[in-house]
Amino acid sequence: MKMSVREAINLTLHEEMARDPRVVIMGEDVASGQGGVYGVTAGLTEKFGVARVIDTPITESAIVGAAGGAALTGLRPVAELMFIDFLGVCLDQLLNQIAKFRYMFGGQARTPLVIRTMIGAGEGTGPQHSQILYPMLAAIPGIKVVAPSNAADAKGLLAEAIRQDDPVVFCEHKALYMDECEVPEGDYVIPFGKARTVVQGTDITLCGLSRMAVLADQAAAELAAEGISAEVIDPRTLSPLDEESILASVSKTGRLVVVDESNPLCSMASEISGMVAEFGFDYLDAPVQRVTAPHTPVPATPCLEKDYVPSVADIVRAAKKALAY
Amino acid sequence: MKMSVREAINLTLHEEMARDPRVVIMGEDVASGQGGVYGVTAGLTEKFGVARVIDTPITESAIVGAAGGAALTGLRPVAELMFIDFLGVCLDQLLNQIAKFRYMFGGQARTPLVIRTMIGAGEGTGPQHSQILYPMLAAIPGIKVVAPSNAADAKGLLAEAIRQDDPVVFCEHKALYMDECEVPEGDYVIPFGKARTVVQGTDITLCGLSRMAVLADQAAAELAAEGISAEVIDPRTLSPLDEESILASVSKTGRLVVVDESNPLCSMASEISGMVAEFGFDYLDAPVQRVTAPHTPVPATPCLEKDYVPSVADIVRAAKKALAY
Amino acid sequence: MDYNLDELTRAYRLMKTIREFEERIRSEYQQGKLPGFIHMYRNQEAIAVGACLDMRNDDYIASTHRGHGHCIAKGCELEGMMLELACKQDGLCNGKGGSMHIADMTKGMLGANAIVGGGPPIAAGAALTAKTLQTGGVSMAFIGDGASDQGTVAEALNLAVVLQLPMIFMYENNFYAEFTRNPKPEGRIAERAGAFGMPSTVVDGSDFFAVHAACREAIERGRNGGGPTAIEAVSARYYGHFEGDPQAYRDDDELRSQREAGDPLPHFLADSRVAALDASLIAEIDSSIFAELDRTVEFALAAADPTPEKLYTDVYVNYEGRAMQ
Amino acid sequence: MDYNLDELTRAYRLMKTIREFEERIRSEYQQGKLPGFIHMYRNQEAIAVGACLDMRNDDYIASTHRGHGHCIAKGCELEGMMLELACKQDGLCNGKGGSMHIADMTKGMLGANAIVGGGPPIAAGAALTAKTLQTGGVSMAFIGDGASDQGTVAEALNLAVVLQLPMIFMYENNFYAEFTRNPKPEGRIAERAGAFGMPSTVVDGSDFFAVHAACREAIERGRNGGGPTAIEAVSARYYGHFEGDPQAYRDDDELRSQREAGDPLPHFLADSRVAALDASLIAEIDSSIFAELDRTVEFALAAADPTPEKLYTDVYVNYEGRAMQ
Ligand SMILES: Cc1ncc(C[n+]2csc(CCOP(=O)(O)OP(=O)(O)O)c2C)c(N)n1
Ligand SMILES: Cc1ncc(C[n+]2csc(CCOP(=O)(O)OP(=O)(O)O)c2C)c(N)n1
Ligand SMILES: [Mg+2]
Ligand SMILES: [Mg+2]
Repeated sequence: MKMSVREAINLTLHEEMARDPRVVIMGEDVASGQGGVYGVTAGLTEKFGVARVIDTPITESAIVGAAGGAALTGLRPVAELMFIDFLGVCLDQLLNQIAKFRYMFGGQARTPLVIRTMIGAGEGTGPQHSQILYPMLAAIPGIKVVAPSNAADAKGLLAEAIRQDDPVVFCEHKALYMDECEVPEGDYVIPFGKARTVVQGTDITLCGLSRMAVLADQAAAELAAEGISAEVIDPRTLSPLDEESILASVSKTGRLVVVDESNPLCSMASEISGMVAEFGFDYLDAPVQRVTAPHTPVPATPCLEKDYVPSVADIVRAAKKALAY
Repeated sequence: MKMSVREAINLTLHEEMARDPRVVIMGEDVASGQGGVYGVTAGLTEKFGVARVIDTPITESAIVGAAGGAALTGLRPVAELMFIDFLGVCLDQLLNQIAKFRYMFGGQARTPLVIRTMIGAGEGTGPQHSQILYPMLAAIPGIKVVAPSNAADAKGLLAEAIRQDDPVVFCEHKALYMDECEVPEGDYVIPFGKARTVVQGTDITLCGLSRMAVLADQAAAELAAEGISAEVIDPRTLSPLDEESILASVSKTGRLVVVDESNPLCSMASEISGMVAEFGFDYLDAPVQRVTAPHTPVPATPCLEKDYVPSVADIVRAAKKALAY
Repeated sequence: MDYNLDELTRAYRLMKTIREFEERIRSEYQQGKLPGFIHMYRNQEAIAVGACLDMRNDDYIASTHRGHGHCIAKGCELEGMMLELACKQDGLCNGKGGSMHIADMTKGMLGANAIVGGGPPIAAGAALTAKTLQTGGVSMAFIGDGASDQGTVAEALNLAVVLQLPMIFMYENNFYAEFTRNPKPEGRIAERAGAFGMPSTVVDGSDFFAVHAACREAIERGRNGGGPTAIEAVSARYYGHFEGDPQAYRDDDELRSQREAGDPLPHFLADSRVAALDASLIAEIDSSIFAELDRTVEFALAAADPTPEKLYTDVYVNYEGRAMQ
Repeated sequence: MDYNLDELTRAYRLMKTIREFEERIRSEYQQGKLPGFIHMYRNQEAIAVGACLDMRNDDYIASTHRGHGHCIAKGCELEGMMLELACKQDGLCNGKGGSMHIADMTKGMLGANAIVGGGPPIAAGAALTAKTLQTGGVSMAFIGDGASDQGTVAEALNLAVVLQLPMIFMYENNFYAEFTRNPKPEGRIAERAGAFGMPSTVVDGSDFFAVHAACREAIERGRNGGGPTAIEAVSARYYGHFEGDPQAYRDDDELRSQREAGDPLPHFLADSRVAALDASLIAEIDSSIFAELDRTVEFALAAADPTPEKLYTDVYVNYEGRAMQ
């Protein structure tokens, strides 16, 4: 069935809540509002009631921390952190509590918890509502990070995230919510740590994260028009990362462009670049190109914001640079 | 004069407070206590009074945020975040406020602010008091990150940090506090973005961050005993990073080991590795080796903690691997 | 309290300016001429104006996402504001802040804030500057009813009490946080703040005179070393959370009666103290406001966008590394 | 309230066990036989025991850095605790948590916490589990006077009120936060919590009966759907902040009188209700405690360390990537 990312997430929440009574939803405006600013949780209260779809105050530490405590004691919460930018006000509960429960308690704990959160620029909402920030989370041992780029992956990965016994941060790019594609019906689960090959190719690998996988796909089409065969890889989960698929692709193409909307330093682009430089050194015929946002905040003005976000043209340019090497 | 890192920091705080009446110190136990758990701020209250050496409640968001607000309006605060692990409870004020003031206010603001904080493992204090976490900060546009590895650098870099008009996080590795070396007397300022070449060498470059520069130095000595000439680079400031010096060294040696006590993913080790793989591709005769802590929390038990922290032996092993390539 | 003609004129002019500024940008926004999110302040005008009327340029305010009224009350020029809302180069923040991050350092306006609860720690820092440099200045944080729950607010309350800061916690209870009615009874917010150990009071936020009297007392207390004060001003939100929110969650009767009861302008004009403001004077003020708005809107919409290189400026005062080149 | 012999015996045994457990580990620590930081609970024993005496295994507690007393009161076995404090393989947390992160899921002990204020949101989540699954369980957060300022605590208070959670905020006011005397007057903490909209009370924390009566009421309120309660128990700290802190900042007279007045054991034994506990029974209990401590200390110190591969286990339930291999 064709549906949008927003619809796929909403559907999956319905299915997983129906499947397991321990799944609860919590967050700001998720229930009595209109299912959040983008309506992603719409209809859940009507179906499952306010005991399982819980409106919280605007206190992200309490939301995330309580979700952690609930997960530790038998629920399977899906908590919403409205924008990932709000990580700043609740990081401790993820970094020092939830991520570490299992390890520091010597394996006693399971923390089956999903934090759904919106990422990304493109809506003119400025420096505090447009960040990516998943590198901070991918860096944390004990956390898993997922970033689907289309509706089908959103469904399969969210179902897997909710059924996992580890804490997962599920990053929804807000500029993708309305993107539609065919989504498998019924029970559909995508295992973590398995990249998707969006396009097969032989000349260069384009590895795009989250929405950047969509742009990499467009860039591959442009390159194809010029006779260049680009392979496009969407890792889908950032931690765990499917290093094998990326390395296998680079072993074939010899060239890599990593496309990441986040700021450049200590990013997933750096991580993937460093990883390939270490484990795929012999495959490389040219330096890995990192295409990222610049080392600046996200400007509010749309005229600068469009330059801030990596573009198809940036990807094509980086690919050609690698190919010309 | 020979002094320890702790003494050098204490001395610099005295000097900078005497030099500029707008410099104030704030934090938990900095004043009426004994100058903090490690005595780093000892004696300041007696000298400068409680109006400029300010004990705060245990509320890191308020400490960091108030330091930010004070910096924005005319003071030059040096705030203490006791352990960098507590970043979790105050990240927003750094990430979304302080780091972005200047940019999002269109260049109107200056935020001359230093956050002093302790990093690192080795004291048996377990998962929530032993982290490195500077990659999260180095990733943030608008923040500078400094990590001295000895008393002389601590003095020169702290003086520079306090005199800068940008927000700086100053990372003090607690296992270095008692390390002594010669420290220049009088006004001594080290510019940011200038690495220090600890040892010159020709066969391989060892780039060590914070305390890992000390271990890299020791590894170089071990390698020298085997006839291997290792160059040791201590970047000293992580953002800005002196990429030129690292690249220049690799252009000479053709091989690089990056040593970083942080967890591996999206780390400074990844950043430097990715950077060299991109801009120093032609120099490299072997894959860049990253020596980091594993992707695990810091265990409390000293017997595992010692394996957690990269060791001299780990560095030597990585160097030999690169050399054998 | 007695009011002279100048005070009454200023109060009326400011409230009316806020009202018409907002109606005007609302209409421009609906026509798609302004980017991002905007949040209307209608029916809370008496709060901003009552709060700021006695303030000087070296008094500070930290605002919220709903900040236009605070800006105008604190003396920001309409032209700079309009340019900023249109995200133009010569806006108060060069278009990089937009509505949610608008700031004016020359007026002591330390920024709107898209992080709920982000402002109070910053305002506490500005109060610390005033106290330390003995300027006699005060600092005020505006805080929504929803924001009042945020941990940062509690921390700032406590810090202000402990350090006896010249600070005012100006709560704006408009009954809603986004789409969710705040469950707290009226007065609970003031009671909470009071329990931290500061004088606190509840006022009718649609009554300029009530707000102003409470703020005058609080500001004087602050200037005279008497420490912080909390004021809960109650006035229902008129429009939706942001422009475009149809408020389906609010029932028509509630809305109609709250809108009428909460309008500060008739409330003000009906007060016997305002007799001195005669109809012709009001007409004159009104027409000058409309003329100014016409001028600034036209000017702002025609003004230049930031040039592309501005994406990279003002991240730091200076940065000694490649990431900023 | 009436007490039967079993209750009195349990109360005495637990308080005495905490006292002697701590004296014993203190002496082992001073001999260098235990790693890390440890924080002594002496003179607060009546709080933990009064708080937990009526609790079941499906009631939860979230503890603090000063958590040994809470563990014992909640029913953790001394052997597992002692092994954990010695950081051994068979400790409650396999030695990975140590004193500051000790936890026992089977007993509803959700962890000591080295992040001040880290526990209350987690405890709120456990209360949410109890409420959602209708177990009749309650959840309690222990909170120091210093921790009471932390924003997370305010957020948890508010969440507990809004969701009417079966939760108890058990404040332990021992007058000090590290080396700094808490400036809050006695009772301020309870007043604050009360102002969030829950019943709150102040009790003498050295009086088991006072603490227990307040907690029994609070627990029953929670079990019966009556929502949260706050209790401020006051009892001065006996030893330094952590073992090794000489408390130079506390004057001898203050210390002597507080130590004597705050000892809960004579306080308990002098109560007429305790007459039933005769001297021989007490002697029997005491000697069994000493015997158990001798046994567990000997056992723990001789026990096996975690084997090296344990560094890498229990970060996740399962992880599908190289980072964990
Ligand atoms: C930390 C954080 N959490 C959530 C949001 C999303 N958000 C923006 S405004 C708002 C409601 C704020 O309500 P209130 O404080 O009452 O202010 P009002 O909008 O009524 O003026 C929310 C939840 C945010 N911007 N920041
Ligand atoms: C977030 C955070 N800030 C600071 C510290 C350092 N610290 C550890 S214990 C402590 C004092 C806590 O005082 P209180 O809550 O009164 O508990 P007590 O030690 O008296 O039991 C401090 C500041 C910490 N561990 N976590
Ligand atoms: Mg509101
Ligand atoms: Mg205390």
